[in-house]
Amino acid sequence: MERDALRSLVEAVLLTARGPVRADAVSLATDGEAPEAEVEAVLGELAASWEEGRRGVRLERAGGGWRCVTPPELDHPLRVFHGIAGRQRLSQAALEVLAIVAHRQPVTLPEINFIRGANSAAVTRTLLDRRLVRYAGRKKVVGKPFLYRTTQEFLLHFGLERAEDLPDPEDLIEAEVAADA
Amino acid sequence: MERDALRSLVEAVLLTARGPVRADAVSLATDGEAPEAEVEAVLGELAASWEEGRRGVRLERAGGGWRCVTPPELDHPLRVFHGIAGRQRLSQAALEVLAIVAHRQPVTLPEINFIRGANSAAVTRTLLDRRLVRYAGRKKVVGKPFLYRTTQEFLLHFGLERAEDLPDPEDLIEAEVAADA
Amino acid sequence: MDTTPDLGEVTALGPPVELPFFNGPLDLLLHLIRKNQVSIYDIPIVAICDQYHEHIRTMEELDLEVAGEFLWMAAWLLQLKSRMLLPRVEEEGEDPREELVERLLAYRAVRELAAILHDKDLVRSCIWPAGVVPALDDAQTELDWEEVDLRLLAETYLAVMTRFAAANPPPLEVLPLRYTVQDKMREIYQRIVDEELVPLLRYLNRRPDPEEAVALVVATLELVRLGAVSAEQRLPFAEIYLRRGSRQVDLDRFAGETAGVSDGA
Repeated sequence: MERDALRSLVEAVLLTARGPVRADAVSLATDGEAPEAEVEAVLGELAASWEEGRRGVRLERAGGGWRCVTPPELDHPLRVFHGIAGRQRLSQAALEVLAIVAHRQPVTLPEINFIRGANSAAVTRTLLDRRLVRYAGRKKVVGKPFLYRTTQEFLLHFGLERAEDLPDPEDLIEAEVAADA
Repeated sequence: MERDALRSLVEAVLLTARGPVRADAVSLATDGEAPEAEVEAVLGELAASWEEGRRGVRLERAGGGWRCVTPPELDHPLRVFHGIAGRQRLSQAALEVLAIVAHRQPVTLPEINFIRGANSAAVTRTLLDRRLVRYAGRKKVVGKPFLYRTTQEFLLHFGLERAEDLPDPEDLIEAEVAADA
Repeated sequence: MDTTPDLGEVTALGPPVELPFFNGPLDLLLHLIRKNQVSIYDIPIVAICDQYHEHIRTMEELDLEVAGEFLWMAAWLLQLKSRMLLPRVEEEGEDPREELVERLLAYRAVRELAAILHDKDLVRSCIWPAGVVPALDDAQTELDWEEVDLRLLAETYLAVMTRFAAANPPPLEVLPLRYTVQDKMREIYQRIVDEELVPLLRYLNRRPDPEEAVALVVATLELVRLGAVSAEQRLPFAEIYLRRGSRQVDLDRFAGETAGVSDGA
């Protein structure tokens, strides 16, 4: 295998891999065309060349292989960037709380916590801030917890007129399209 | 901000971002130290320099920003490395439904069925599963059928900036009419 | 056993017919138009209609399922054919084929676009997005809000409820006993006193409630143990006949005597 081709493959593997990359695994991916020692040499070269100049990623040895990491001095702007990109994003936890509120409204925080098996106070707060859920009075039980409902904004996003128009989740997954046809 | 520092930040952002990277978001991440135009310039430089020589990664515009992807010729060894056997191709029927949704969105299933002259329920379901189309509310007509739109995933998969970048089928007809006559 | 294949059946089917697959009636019509090299704007309806029906017939002969949409188009074509054969009454009237042409053109455009998507899909399926994990500790999977649709919401809800059900299995329901052994001992003993000979299995078969049947069997065994009842079976699986045993038993004393039995049961 040509050295150039191998270098580009190693680079692609490093950038798409989730864990440490081992030379033997890359060698296997070339059907053995590139022996392990050669892959190891290319990995060393790449590590050295990425170290020169100011690059956005570096190679480090970890877990018996190599992996890409970002240099520590970029931590702050990267954090800000991912925060900005995250503004239009919803965490898995937030989506779960939203799904519970949507399908069981009105519902209290203790009920949400019970169903999720995890404290959901902070996440619910985020959804309140993003105006996807709202307060809807208090439940007449001990402690009088707040009740939550989805908002107008929530309906707008899903193109619904009323919360009651939310389809039954089972129906939607099982027979949505068939019923539509 | 120094150009070198900005370049390494842009590189790090591109390699760690989950979706397409927009210059304005990177500019915000530098607290405005690097104006959007400068970020855009650096992105252009990077795209050009990665295009030279055989690199394992390229920059492309898609889904309203830039993102890093591997060149197609590395698909086979990458699949071997990541242990992914094969890919499911989209069927002719799926491509037709996708074409209709992309061109006429938001569109309902009865409309898709009419244009194709064939029941498209199962195919639409597959596209929903593959997250190439999504629900976008319901149409305010009898039966309140669901509306469908293409997703960000659709844009990224087909390497489009916007759905409108696909050729207009009406133009395709015009071309044919000319050829037919 | 003779395993010679039945050749007669195979030849009866005749040679296999190569039948292309069509994505619906419009797809088939476009194929016929291309095959006949006719203009989409001037379709010879009579010929195309006949070929279309011929195709449907072949599908049926091959036992292929002919979807309703193919039959619907077949009916439409027949109707167009008869209108084309009739002398034109309406002068300068509209061409009966107009709607069909429009639909064929629209569908053909869709197919063109689908072909473009197909070529793109071929190449684009071969690229991988870079995904270096940033060294930020709180980086977690997040979803693009724009992409969150009703389906994802429903899927998430069902996943949460499934997880909840797995973590909180429903408690075993313990139903109150509806039949007591004492009552059943009294019932069956009284029956034996009244009828002298009681067929146990037949008696049990008239009790559809398994709980009651179990109580009856336990009651019978208890009566046999006390010597109040004797049981007799001539053959395995044959009827079991109950009659009075050697000991006289006071029905009213059962409550006390069987206290130990129900404790142990």
